[in-house]
This record gives sequence, structure tokens and C-alpha cells, in this order.
Amino acid sequence: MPITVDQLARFVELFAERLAAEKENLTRLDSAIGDADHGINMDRGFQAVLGKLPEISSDSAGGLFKGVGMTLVSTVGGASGPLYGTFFLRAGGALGDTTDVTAEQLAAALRAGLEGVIQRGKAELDDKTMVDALSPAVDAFDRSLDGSLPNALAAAASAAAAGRDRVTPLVARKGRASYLGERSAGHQDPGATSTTIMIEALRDALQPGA
Amino acid sequence: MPITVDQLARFVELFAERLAAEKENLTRLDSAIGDADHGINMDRGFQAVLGKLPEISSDSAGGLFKGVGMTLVSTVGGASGPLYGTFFLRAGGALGDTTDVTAEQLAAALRAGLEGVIQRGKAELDDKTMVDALSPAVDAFDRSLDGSLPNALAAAASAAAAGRDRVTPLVARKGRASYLGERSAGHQDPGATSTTIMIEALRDALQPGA
Amino acid sequence: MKKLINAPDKVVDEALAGMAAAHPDLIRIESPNIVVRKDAPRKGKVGIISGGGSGHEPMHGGFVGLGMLDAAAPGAVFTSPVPDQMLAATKAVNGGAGVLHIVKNYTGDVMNFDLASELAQGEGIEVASVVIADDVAVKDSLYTAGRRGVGGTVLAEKIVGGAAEGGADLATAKALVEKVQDNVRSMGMALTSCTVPAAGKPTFEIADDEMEIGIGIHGEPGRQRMKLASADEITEMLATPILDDGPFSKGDSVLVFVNGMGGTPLIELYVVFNKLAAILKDRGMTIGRSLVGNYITSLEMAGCSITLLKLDDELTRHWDAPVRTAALRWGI
Amino acid sequence: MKKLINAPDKVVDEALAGMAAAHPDLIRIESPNIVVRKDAPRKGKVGIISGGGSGHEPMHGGFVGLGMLDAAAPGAVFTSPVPDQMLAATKAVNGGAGVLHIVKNYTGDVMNFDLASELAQGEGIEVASVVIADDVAVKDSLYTAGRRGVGGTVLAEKIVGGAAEGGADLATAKALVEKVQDNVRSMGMALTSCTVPAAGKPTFEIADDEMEIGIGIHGEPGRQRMKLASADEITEMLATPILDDGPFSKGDSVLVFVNGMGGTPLIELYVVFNKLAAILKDRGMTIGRSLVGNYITSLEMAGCSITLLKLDDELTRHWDAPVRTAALRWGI
Ligand SMILES: Nc1ncnc2c1ncn2[C@@H]1O[C@H](COP(=O)(O)OP(=O)(O)O)[C@@H](O)[C@H]1O
Ligand SMILES: Nc1ncnc2c1ncn2[C@@H]1O[C@H](COP(=O)(O)OP(=O)(O)O)[C@@H](O)[C@H]1O
Ligand SMILES: [Mg+2]
Ligand SMILES: [Mg+2]
Ligand SMILES: [Mg+2]
Ligand SMILES: [Mg+2]
Repeated sequence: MPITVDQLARFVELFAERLAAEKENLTRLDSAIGDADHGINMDRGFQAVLGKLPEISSDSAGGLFKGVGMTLVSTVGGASGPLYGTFFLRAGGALGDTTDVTAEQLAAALRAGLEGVIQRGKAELDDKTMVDALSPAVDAFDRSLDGSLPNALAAAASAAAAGRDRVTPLVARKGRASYLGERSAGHQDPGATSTTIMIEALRDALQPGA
Repeated sequence: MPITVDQLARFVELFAERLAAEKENLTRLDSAIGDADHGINMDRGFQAVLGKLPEISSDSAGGLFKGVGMTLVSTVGGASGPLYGTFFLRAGGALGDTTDVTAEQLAAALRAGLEGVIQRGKAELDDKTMVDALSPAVDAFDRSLDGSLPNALAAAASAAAAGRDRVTPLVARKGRASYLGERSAGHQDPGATSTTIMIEALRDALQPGA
Repeated sequence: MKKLINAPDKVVDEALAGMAAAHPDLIRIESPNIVVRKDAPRKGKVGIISGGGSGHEPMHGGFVGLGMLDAAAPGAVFTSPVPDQMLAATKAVNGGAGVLHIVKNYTGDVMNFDLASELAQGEGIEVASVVIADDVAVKDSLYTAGRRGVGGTVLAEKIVGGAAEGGADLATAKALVEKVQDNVRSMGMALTSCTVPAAGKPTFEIADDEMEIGIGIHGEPGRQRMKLASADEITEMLATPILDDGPFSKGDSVLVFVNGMGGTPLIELYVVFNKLAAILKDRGMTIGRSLVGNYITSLEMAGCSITLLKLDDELTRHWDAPVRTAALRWGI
Repeated sequence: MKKLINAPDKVVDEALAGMAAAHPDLIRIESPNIVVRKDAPRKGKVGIISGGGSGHEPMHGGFVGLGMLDAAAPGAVFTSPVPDQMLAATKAVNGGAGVLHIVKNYTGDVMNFDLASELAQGEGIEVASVVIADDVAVKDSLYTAGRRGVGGTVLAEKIVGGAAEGGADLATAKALVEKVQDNVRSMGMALTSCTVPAAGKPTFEIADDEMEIGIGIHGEPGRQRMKLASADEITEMLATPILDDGPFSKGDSVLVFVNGMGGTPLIELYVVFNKLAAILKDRGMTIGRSLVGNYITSLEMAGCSITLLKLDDELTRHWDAPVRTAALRWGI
């Protein structure tokens, strides 16, 4: 059963809801190794997305994601604005004007989003950024595609969380946390955390019957 | 038995010692209704006096007190600098170049000092200033003069302390405490406190055998 | 106590040495601790001096230079300077046309300046004094110490400095400061206390949801402690007594001075300015000139004060005149 | 949280409105939240813009005006602005001679400026960018985000602003900022944390006897937490890495910039300046120019940073050129 544009809009809403709920926690994580704004930034962006949803929920999956990406670029700022913005813009570009998205198309969209993030931010694995959650999630999704979509999404979410936790002991090499040097080790990365929330929201929104 | 210049120098030293010991307490009182510097100011001035004592302990009582007054004026600043400075300058002026000070001469000197303070600061009784300790002390000293000097000094010290405490409930009308309006009521005046310490130091320094 | 200092009793001396090192083109430091305009005395020019406790920086040392003060006498922190300093400053800037003392109305400042002025006059220097008392938080009364001198002092120093640079004589300079005094009103508030270095702890304790309204500039508590309010409400609380007390009416052009107490970021001062502009607009007044920043402070205290000066052509002209000091500079 | 604000999400908008009310002779505010020089665009003049998170005031909005920036794009507090702002600013100041973007080296700033620059170039405006990265607390490495842009930014903006006002073309302006970048180094420290309004509590906790060394300008903790030291020791700790890293040697003339982080009184900055002057003298260097005050801040954080720029005739000339902005003004 293909994924509908409505389901993807539901994903966006769910992500927005959970960001609002996790706003303080994300900001707290960013206080420890950043500048105490990641939750505020993401919430500002996704509140704007929610406000624009009627306008940007076009008929196509690509149109929806591009609208989300544009809104994020225009309202978030900071590192996460261009990075999440690029993720959605590229994913939207990959989806094009399709209305019924297959699992394979979704996989390609996630991959395009990841590549956009890497291109924009130039982070590599183990730099301790959102890439460390996003990259294993996309890989896991790809690997599990021949099974059911819910299973593939569950694998992606687990991989994101595992990636997020795997880099917690590391010293950051990109983003603000890198300025702390050794002091960044042992702290959970805010961006990897919000990315995990995103993949989990995708998993839950595309659950059969969700 | 007349009072010697050495005894008066001992008074100055004792006052300086006790100001050093009470520095924090006086500053704490001034924190509540002033600008948190009265102890610091008085201590700075009397440390300077101690440093200059060899130089200013002239042969005469007047010379000594004038030296103290000049040093205070030049090193204290704030309200207490000119006020205590004037007190010692005027008292010194009244003592002149006498070397053996009688109780009557001391009374006249204290009175002259008090008048100097009033002229300089224009405070009246109940304005809640050092005058509220100094004025009753000088009056009590005068009243008790026909008895022994130690008794007169004891009376003066009690009157100073009583005056200091009497005005604690009042609203200040002079000095910084007046800016607080009603909020100044209930707080002990720092200047009345240091003046009481001064009269007590005089009492103790002129004790027979002190 | 968290401060960038070496020892409490060295703060003032070392800061003055730092000023001398930073601004050798503007000032020199002379004994006993006075800040003197580099090229003082200027022959034939009225000398303008001021002074007061340290801890209010940039006031007054940061205002020494062309078009403003000829010298400043900084005392210990929050303690008015000693007469020796004002006497030395008076002598250092005396160019033969007399010297004007600008004194903030605090018992200590007034008495110490009085002593200095007597001594200077004894040495044959013509001295005039004006006492600034612009703080509407304090009731104006004959029977008390009267109003404090606060933000209006900065404006008076700039304006009379401009006039003196332009050749005003001593009587004219004095009259001009009195005119500023007649037309200026201020009021301040604090969100936090500050710590006098020698005292080592905050002057007062204050809860996280409280503020002090009607403070001076010596880290002292204010007239009233209140629950913390919004910037708009606070601005109203400061502006209303000023506007009600002062000579302000519809159609007036005013100089609007929003001052930080030292620990409040500029972004917040502009939030206050924004509300104040709306209040003035409501009253039909226009903002002729403005000044926003930390100019008369209480060490690291968080808070602000508002000062309004009713302008006319004369005051505006001298305000606009060139000034070249460490803290205020334009036109040159 | 004790702040003079109305609501955390209104601080930036209201402060910008306050700036517009306070400085109508210098700037105008345009949508979406950009500060534009009153008379922009200036035909034939290279436009100079910068931007970054708010909370660093007066940087950058306070530097908009004749001889410095043509526009500034302020983001949310400590959050780099969005490309729409830099695009709008670029268009607003484009006088046909191209626009220079001065970007502080933070991942967010760089990416958002890059996006804006792509968009502006897409609209046919010639754009050049220079990234400032002068913070020696951060190791310079190809494999990390690299050094932060801090105090050197203020100096670069003034110097290139002077040159652009004097007619420098885009390539010359860009080369000049690169020259500043090559010759400038900074390092900062904090005594306290600050509170991002939207976060509502201090970014980090710190004990009464501790300090953070090697901070940036976003209220973040530094490279190292240490026991509180004296002003002299702290000045050594900041100056030594700067002097060891930078192109400084005996006989050089330097611009000495002692900057307050927002909550430190000026008197303490001069104490630091005093020690710094002694250190430079020891190394046989002279103080060619100096700047002391709060120019690039982290809200109400207590602390300071030191920036040294090796001067030559060209840099000195452009530094001395007239400037007329809310925060820096001379010669006009
Ligand atoms: N170069 C980069 N590539 C990928 N992700 C990055 C990069 N730099 C930072 N991030 C992510 O962005 C997060 C911080 O986002 P945010 O706090 O919103 O922005 P800022 O650092 O500008 O305040 C970090 O936790 C990290 O995961
Ligand atoms: N006009 C006055 N006449 C007499 N005493 C005064 C007057 N004004 C203030 N004082 C005394 O001075 C004391 C404060 O001294 P101090 O704290 O050293 O000076 P300042 O108020 O300048 O900081 C007050 O407690 C009060 O007793
Ligand atoms: Mg952040
Ligand atoms: Mg006091
Ligand atoms: Mg005092
Ligand atoms: Mg940020």
C-alpha cells in the first residue's frame, strides 16, 4: 500500500508535536555543549511549518516536503535551519510530484535528504552531529526494505537512536560542540536527538492504521 | 589629673583598632540603608591616621587632633570624611597648643567638634545621623563634669549608645538613608554606630591606668 | 565575589592607569588620582570639573576631553572623592577664566566639593558650583538631603562642555547647568544588586521575582521593592513620575536618555526605549535627541534609568557641539 | 529570569523598533528584521553587510551607518539569521558595485550566508564573502568547524567600512577584510553564564570561585573551567595564546581591543587593559590604537575578551576614517 501525501503531512505534524514536547529537553542538551537554543530553533521552525501546512500541503509529496524545507530555511536560522531545510528540500526534490509514495521512493528521498545534509554541513560519521543518527537510519531503512514498511521504519528508528547514543562518548568535531574540545565527550548531541525524534515520528505516522 | 597628649593619641589608636574590628559590621549596616562603605571608609581613614601618627603626634593636643582631622579629610571622602574630619579639626582648634588637657577643656573641644559637624552636615536631632549619638554624648559629658572624668566619660558613652538606638526606629532625613524613605525605619544608623565606638574608645583610653 | 580585579583596594588606581594607557591622546592621570584633559589648562577657557565615587564608569573620567570635562576626580568605589582631588583638579584646569564644579547632590559629594572650593578660592581661583539633583524617586524637600544627582549629570556635563569649548564665561556656564537642572528629570530601577569590591558581597539580597524601583547609582536599595514586572510596565513606572514632575508638555522636543546600570545588555535598553518612545508619542512629545547605553552605572548592577531633558535651541546646539572623550564622541 | 523584556519571543523585534526610534538619523528597520543604513543603497559604493544572532549588541546593528556597515541581519538570540534576511539586506544595500558579506565562522552563520549569497547571485548581484575566524581558544584545523569569529569582526567591519566609504571596490574590500583576518587574534573568558530569554535559565552553572576560559560569544561554556584568578593572571592567560599564535613581534604597533561580555563594568575592563599594556610593553610592542568597552557581547555575561590587531599604515588609516553609527562614532 503506497504512502499518501496525507500520511506524510501527518508525519510532519507529529514531528512538530514531539519537538514542542521535547523543546526544553533539546535546549537543555544544547546548553551543555552548545548555545542553548536547539529546541527553541526547531520548535520555532515547526510551529511556522504547522502554520503554513494548509498552504504548503500541496497535492504532491514533493510539494509538501519542499514547502516544509523552504519554511525551515526561512524561519529557523542557526545550523539546524539550513540542515533540516536542506533535508526536506532534497527529499522533496527526490519525491517530485508523486502523490502515492512507494517504500522505494521514500528510501530514495531519505537518501537524497541525507546527502543534502552532508553536502551542506560537511560532517562525516563520528563528528558527533545529526548525521550520526540520520546516516545509520537511512542505511537501516534501505537494508530492511524487502520486509514490510513498518519493519523498515522501526529498523530506521532503532538505528537512529543507536547512532545518537553511539556518539555520545565521542569528542565533537563539527558544530558548536567542537569548540568545547574534550569537554564535549559524554554529552548527547542535540541534533542527533532531534533527528531520532524525526525518524520515530516517521515510523509512527506511517504505522498501519495511524 | 590632666589628660596627656599621649593619652589622646592612645584614644586615636584605640578608635582605629576598633574601627578595624568593626569594619565589616559598619559596612553591613551601611548596606541596609546606604551604599555599603561606611566601615571601609572609616577604616581607610584611620589606617592612614595610624600611619601618620608618628608625624602628627605633635607636642600639643590641638596639633594631634588637627593632624587627625586633616588626614581624615584627605583620605576618607564620602560623608564621613568631612564630618569626622571637621569634628577633629574643630576639637583640635579648641584644644590649641595645650599639652595637659583638663576635663573642662575636653568638654569644650567635644562641643566644638559637635558644632562643626552640625554646621558642615546641617543635620538636626532625629534626622538619624551620627549627630544623634554625638550630641547626647557631649551633653551628658557636660552634665557629669563635676563628678570624676571616668564617670563623665562613661555617661557620655552610654548616652551615645542610647542615642544611636533611640533613632533606629526613625525614618532618616539626612544622608543616603533618607533616599530610602520609610524603608530606613528600623535600621541602625552606621554613622551613629561609629560615633558611639569613638566615644567608647575615648572612655576606655582615658580610664585611669589605661 | 566575581570580578576582574587584583585586589579591592587597587581597583581604582589600576583602572586609572589602564585609562591612561588606553587614551593617551585624550587624558593624563595626575596625583592624587585625577583624570585631566591632555591639553589642560586651556588658556582663557572656563575649566569644567566633576567628580564622585568610582563604580559609575564611564562617568566621570570617560567624559574628560574636548567639549566636555577638563578634569574628573574619582573617589573610592561609591565614595565621594576627597577635597585634595577636587583642589588639584581645579588647579590643573584653571586657565584663568575660572572653574565650574559640577556636583551631584549627595551629602558627601557636596561637603567635599565645598571644602575644595573654599581651598581653591583661598588660592585665588574663581570657582562656581552647581549641584545636580534630578532624581524624581526622591521627594524634593527642604528638610532632607534632597534629590540625588543621577542621569541628568551626564547631559549637563556634555552641554556645558560644549558651551565652554565655544567660549562661554563662568557665569554663563553656571547658568547653563542650572538651566539643564531645571529641565531634566530621571528615575532608575534595579533587577539585581551589585558588589562593592571592598565589601566583597552584594549590597542587598533580592529574590528572583523582585525588583527595586527608585534606586540611585550607589548599588543601594530603592524606594520600593516590588514584584518583577514587564519592560513595558517598568518603563511606565519610571516615565510617569518623570513626566508628571518635570516641565514637560505636549509639543515639546526632548532628549531621551535610556541608561544601563552596568549589567543590563543593550538589547534590553532598546526594548525600554521602544516603550518610552510610545509613551512620549502618546503625550504628543517628540524625541529631539537620544542616548542609549551604559553612561552612569552602578558597577555590574542590572537595571536601567530613564532621563528626559526638555530641549530648546540653545541646549540642542551645545549637545550637538563636537565632543571627544573616551565615552562620548562626535563631530571630531 | 530577570530581564527588561516583555516576552522572550518579542525581544528582538522590540529592540529593533527601539533602535529605529532612537536612531532615525542613522538607520531604518526593514522587513524581515534587517537594520539598514538610512541612506542605503549608495550608488557606486560597495555594500558591506554582516549578521549573526542577536544578543551580541551593539554588534552588528549598532555598527550600521556611514563608514561601517550598510546593513545588518540580526537573528533570534544566539541564532544565526535566516537567508531571507541576508538576501534582503544584500538587495537593500546594492548600489551596483557589489556587496561584501562579513561572516563569523559558525556553522549556522556560514551556511545561512552561503544560501543567501547563492540567492543574491541568482538575482544578478555580485557578492563576495569573507569568513572571520580569530578565536585562538579553538584549535585551527581542517577537520573541525575551525576557529570562531569573535572580536576581530568588529575591527574588520570598521576598517572595511572606512575603505568602502572611501571608494574601495569589491575585490579591494574583500582583500582588506582578509588582511584584517590574517593579522587579528582574540580570546575570551567568562565569570558568569548568561540566560537566553527563550530558554529562561542560565546556559551553564558555575561556582562562585570558578571561571570559564576560552569562551565564544554565545553564552556557551569555554574550553576549560578553572579556579577564579586575579585580573592580571587572567589577562596573561588570554594574551599569551594570542601573542604566541598571531603575527606579533617586537616593534609592532597593535590595536588593543578589550571587550566586555555585557555584564562586566568598565572599571574592570580598564584593570585588564592596564595589565595588557604592561605585557605588550614587555614584548616591545606599542599600542597604536585602542578600544575598550562592550562591543561584542553575550547578553549579560560577566567576562571579557582581548583582541589584538597588528597595524600598518593602511589598516590604521581606515580605522581612523570617519564613522557614524550608534555604537562607534568619530570624525563626523
Ligand atoms: N556541520 C554540521 N553537519 C551536520 N550537523 C551539524 C553540523 N553542525 C551542527 N550540526 C548539528 O546541529 C545541532 C545544533 O543545532 P542548533 O543548536 O539549532 O544550531 P546552532 O549550533 O547554530 O545553535 C548540533 O547538535 C548538530 O547535531
Ligand atoms: N548631613 C549629615 N550630617 C551628619 N551625619 C551625616 C550626614 N549625612 C550622613 N551622615 C552620617 O554619615 C553616615 C554615612 O557615612 P558613609 O557611609 O561613610 O558616607 P556616604 O553616605 O557618603 O557613603 C551616616 O550613617 C550618617 O550617620
Ligand atoms: Mg544551538
Ligand atoms: Mg556609605
Ligand atoms: Mg559612600
Ligand atoms: Mg544557535
